[in-house]
Amino acid sequence: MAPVATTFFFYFLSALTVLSGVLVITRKNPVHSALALIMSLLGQAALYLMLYAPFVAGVQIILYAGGIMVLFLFVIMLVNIEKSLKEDQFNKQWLVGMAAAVALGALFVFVYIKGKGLFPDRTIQMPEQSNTQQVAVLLYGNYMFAL
Amino acid sequence: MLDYITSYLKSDTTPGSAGNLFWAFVYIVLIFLGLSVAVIAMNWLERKILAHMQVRLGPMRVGPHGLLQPIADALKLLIKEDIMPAEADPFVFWIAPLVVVITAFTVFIVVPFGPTHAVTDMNIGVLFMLGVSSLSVLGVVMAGWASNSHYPLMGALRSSAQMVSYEIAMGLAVVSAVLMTSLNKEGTGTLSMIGIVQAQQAQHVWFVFKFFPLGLIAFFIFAVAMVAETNRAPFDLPEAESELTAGFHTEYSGFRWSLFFLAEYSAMIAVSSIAVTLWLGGWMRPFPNALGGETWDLVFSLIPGLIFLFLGAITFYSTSRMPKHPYFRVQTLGLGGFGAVLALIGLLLLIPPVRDRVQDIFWFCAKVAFSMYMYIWYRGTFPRYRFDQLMKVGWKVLLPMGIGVLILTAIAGVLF
Amino acid sequence: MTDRTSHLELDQHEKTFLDSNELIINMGPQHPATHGVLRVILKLDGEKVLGTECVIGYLHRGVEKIAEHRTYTMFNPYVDRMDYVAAVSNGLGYCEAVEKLLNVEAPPRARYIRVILTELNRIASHMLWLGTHALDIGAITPLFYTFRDREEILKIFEKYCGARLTTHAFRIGGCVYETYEGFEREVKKFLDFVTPKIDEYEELLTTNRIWVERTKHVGKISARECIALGVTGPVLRASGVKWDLRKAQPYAAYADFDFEIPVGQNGDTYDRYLVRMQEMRQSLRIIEQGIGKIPDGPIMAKIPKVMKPPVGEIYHSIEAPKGELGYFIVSDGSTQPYRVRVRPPSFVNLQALDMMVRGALVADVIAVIGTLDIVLGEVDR
Amino acid sequence: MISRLRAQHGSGIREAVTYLGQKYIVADSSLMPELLQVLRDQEEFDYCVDITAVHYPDREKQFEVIWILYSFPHNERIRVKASYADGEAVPSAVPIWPAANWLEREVYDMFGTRFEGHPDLKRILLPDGWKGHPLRKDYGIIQQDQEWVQINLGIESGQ
Repeated sequence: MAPVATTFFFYFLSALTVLSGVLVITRKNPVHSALALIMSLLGQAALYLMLYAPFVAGVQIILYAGGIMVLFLFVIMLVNIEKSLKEDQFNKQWLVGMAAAVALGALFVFVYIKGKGLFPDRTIQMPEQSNTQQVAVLLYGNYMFAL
Repeated sequence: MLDYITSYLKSDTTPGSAGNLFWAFVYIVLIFLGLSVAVIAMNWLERKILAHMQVRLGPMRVGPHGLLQPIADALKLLIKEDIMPAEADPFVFWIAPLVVVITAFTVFIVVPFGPTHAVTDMNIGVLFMLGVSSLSVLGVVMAGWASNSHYPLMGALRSSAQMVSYEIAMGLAVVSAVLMTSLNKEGTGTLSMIGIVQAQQAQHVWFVFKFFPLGLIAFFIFAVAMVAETNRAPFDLPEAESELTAGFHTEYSGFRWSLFFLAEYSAMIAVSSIAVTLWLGGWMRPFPNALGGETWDLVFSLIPGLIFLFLGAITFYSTSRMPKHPYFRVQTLGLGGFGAVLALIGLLLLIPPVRDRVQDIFWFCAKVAFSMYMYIWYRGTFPRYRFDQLMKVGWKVLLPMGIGVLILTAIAGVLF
Repeated sequence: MTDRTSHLELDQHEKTFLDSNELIINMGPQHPATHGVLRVILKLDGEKVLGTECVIGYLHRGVEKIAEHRTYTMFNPYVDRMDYVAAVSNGLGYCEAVEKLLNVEAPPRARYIRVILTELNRIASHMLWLGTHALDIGAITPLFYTFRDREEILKIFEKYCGARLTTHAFRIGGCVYETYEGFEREVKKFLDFVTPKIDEYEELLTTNRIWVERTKHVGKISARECIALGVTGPVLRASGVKWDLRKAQPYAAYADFDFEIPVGQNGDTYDRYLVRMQEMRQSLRIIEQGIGKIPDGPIMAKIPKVMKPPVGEIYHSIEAPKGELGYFIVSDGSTQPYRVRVRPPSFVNLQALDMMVRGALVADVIAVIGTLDIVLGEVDR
Repeated sequence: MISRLRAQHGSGIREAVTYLGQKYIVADSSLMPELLQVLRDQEEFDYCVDITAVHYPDREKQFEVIWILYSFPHNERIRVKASYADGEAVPSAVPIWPAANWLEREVYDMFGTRFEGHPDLKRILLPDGWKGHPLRKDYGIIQQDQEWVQINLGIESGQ
């Protein structure tokens, strides 16, 4: 199926993913953070779908959103929420963390600017074969040993 | 514009795959309405069938034979006071039923009611269904936690543990069915829901009978796991009424509760559709091989219409047996009208173009209905498992069985 | 509340971030599986029960105090309200106790009628127990079957004395109602009707794998523990003690009847289920024997219009469906009893709950409450 | 049996009577926990059927506490009675028969007799904050109601 309103959905999903990511670290209530993380993971899954990688998207949903995050929530819900609400949101290492984040951001910006030259054709080719089958061929053919 | 609309009708693929957004939208609306009607009908049918299993009549007051009971219930739920516990987490409490309902409904976009009757045909169809339905556990956990109360929390813990455990057995059973699709010349299987049914068509066998008894065992594993996955009796521990009052939705009332109800039944229909698609030949009519040929095709294509006509006739018969007192006039008219609707649908299904287009859907729904009947039957027969026993069944019985079946299927696939 | 849970030794130390192992939950008084208004405070570790505390008395009506202000005859209907699912047994116990105190004996015909009605009531009580117990364990269908069949018994009661539940069927000194026209025929019809029905229940449950797994080795109690805790009735018999007051100290006309005492071996929930099912069959046997040979004669002994028992006291107990139901009556020679003490089987049996569920799971608590067959009206009085 | 007990406890056993075919012993209250222990261990009264009390406001020792015992080996019942004054502690039978736990609690609830050595003596049938002990003969039934109505509803009770 040909994608519809690609640009809009791309920006919408990206914004969703990033905003949820921000919510993960700013919410005081760990359950809310976990839910935001799930939202972020689902946004990523949708982005994979837009990249014609439905298998990766499906695995993302099953493994991360459906499996791992459920266990996360499971544990978080059993801890004493009131206690965590009273604790400080950020610890003393926030300066170091901030520095790392800025460095990483700078790297992204650098790659984005430089990358324009490195990847001249920025549109993705529609795969001839079903993407899922290609994944299977690669996994169980060429890289069987590594598996 | 007209061309755009009619282009799908001529194509032999789903509207989603054909890129026909209009029809995709029409299907989404149809599925949404159809599901709501199905859930309402299931509500009535479950109460009626269960009642007759238990030597009682079930709802009889609202409408003839209680036909309007589910509608009355729905109205009652809508106008009920919406209670939120004071200590609840409002946002999570609010969003939990939505998560459950949305996931339960989303899976239906890949359910193939016929070779062309699905919203879209994803090449990861089964994976998508399993993935999305596994998200519904999130809603359950959120509901249980947000209620900030002991019983719901225990219900949520039970249900998430249960769903996570049974998903594995379920996945293994699904994989063994998917493995069977790859037994063709090219050796390429498919995860697409439509592709799986077409593979059964090509191999001239429902997968439940393939490599007898391997297919049957895989189907059995799936059938048990799907009951557990939807938290129904005898695996209804999360909402075990006698233990946890109502489990994760104890604190919910009115409309929010009805969303859980809607989601539960949609999820039942969804997993039943997976089972039907994977093992019971999807939209294929029974006996395509033994009773093949044009004559039999015609006979089987007439069955849907005849069944509806028969149901209409039964309804007319009970209409004629209604008491003649004026007090019952509205009820008699209503029952007669219901019979007329059934008969009309029956006649409509006998018209050749409609017949050809719709009989796939009928057979699919009939198989799903059979599965739903089994759900009710279990509920009328079995006591409830205890939690440790439930886990034992999941991990010590179904999981090894699933692995065994998977390996044996692979071996059988290579040998035969 | 703090007082109530004190003996459960709750953790008093401050809770840490990851410390929420012990959970206190309230089961009841409004809970679908506590058979009325029983409140059980459970101390849980996950799903495991670490301890329980029963809070009862929500249905307390002061029956014993009421008795002190009523004449012997006037108090008779009150006893029906204690164990309301086995009202006939309650009445029998009270009437016989007062008769003993008056030193009179009911005529043989009355005693036979008493036996038949009491055994019918035992079946009704066991049926209600089976239905609700199965419902607690998750099987909803037996409930409707048992209630349908219990209805036939209630119809017989209704025809005999006009009431279905709180029958007040017997009077001090005998029975006040003669059996109605066709009583024997109808009871016989009921016997033929109900025997296959009991087979039907057993078919649904006895070999049902889930039922067996849910009940086997659940809520075990040994014979020694039963005796120490004063537990009587089917619970005691399921632990292997062949003790039934109908045989041990026969009352009414039980000495004339031939029946067996079913016993279990393991004292678990499954054995109690089997014992009760067997008891229903034995009751059918008793009724069958009794219905053929109800002697002719008066149904009321000669007792004074105004009952003034001599000064003294009496303890009389019968085998109610739930266990030993005893009445301790002290007379001061007036028309009103000086003190009536009821020894309720449910009350004493419920004491064993804590011992039976320690270390079990929450679901087992439900099963054990069901298998103890308590009626809160009797526990609280 | 009685003679054996008499030999052991002498005049502590005041009466040993059979009335209407039922045996009972009236014992001195000082004998109490030991006599019960002996009855269980030596005479095999292994089942404590009931513990109850009767209030005689005219007597010097107002409360007569009654233990109803049964012996499974001998199929025999016996009642043991002892009198206690108001406020005097009754020795608890819980160490002898665990069944006594709730029964003693009920006697305490209804009569206000304290049981010494009981692990958890508190009201059982009545609410924790209840005033008085209803099965005492001098307990005013109506006054409790009137008080409740006055406090909670602010009107005069109709009773």
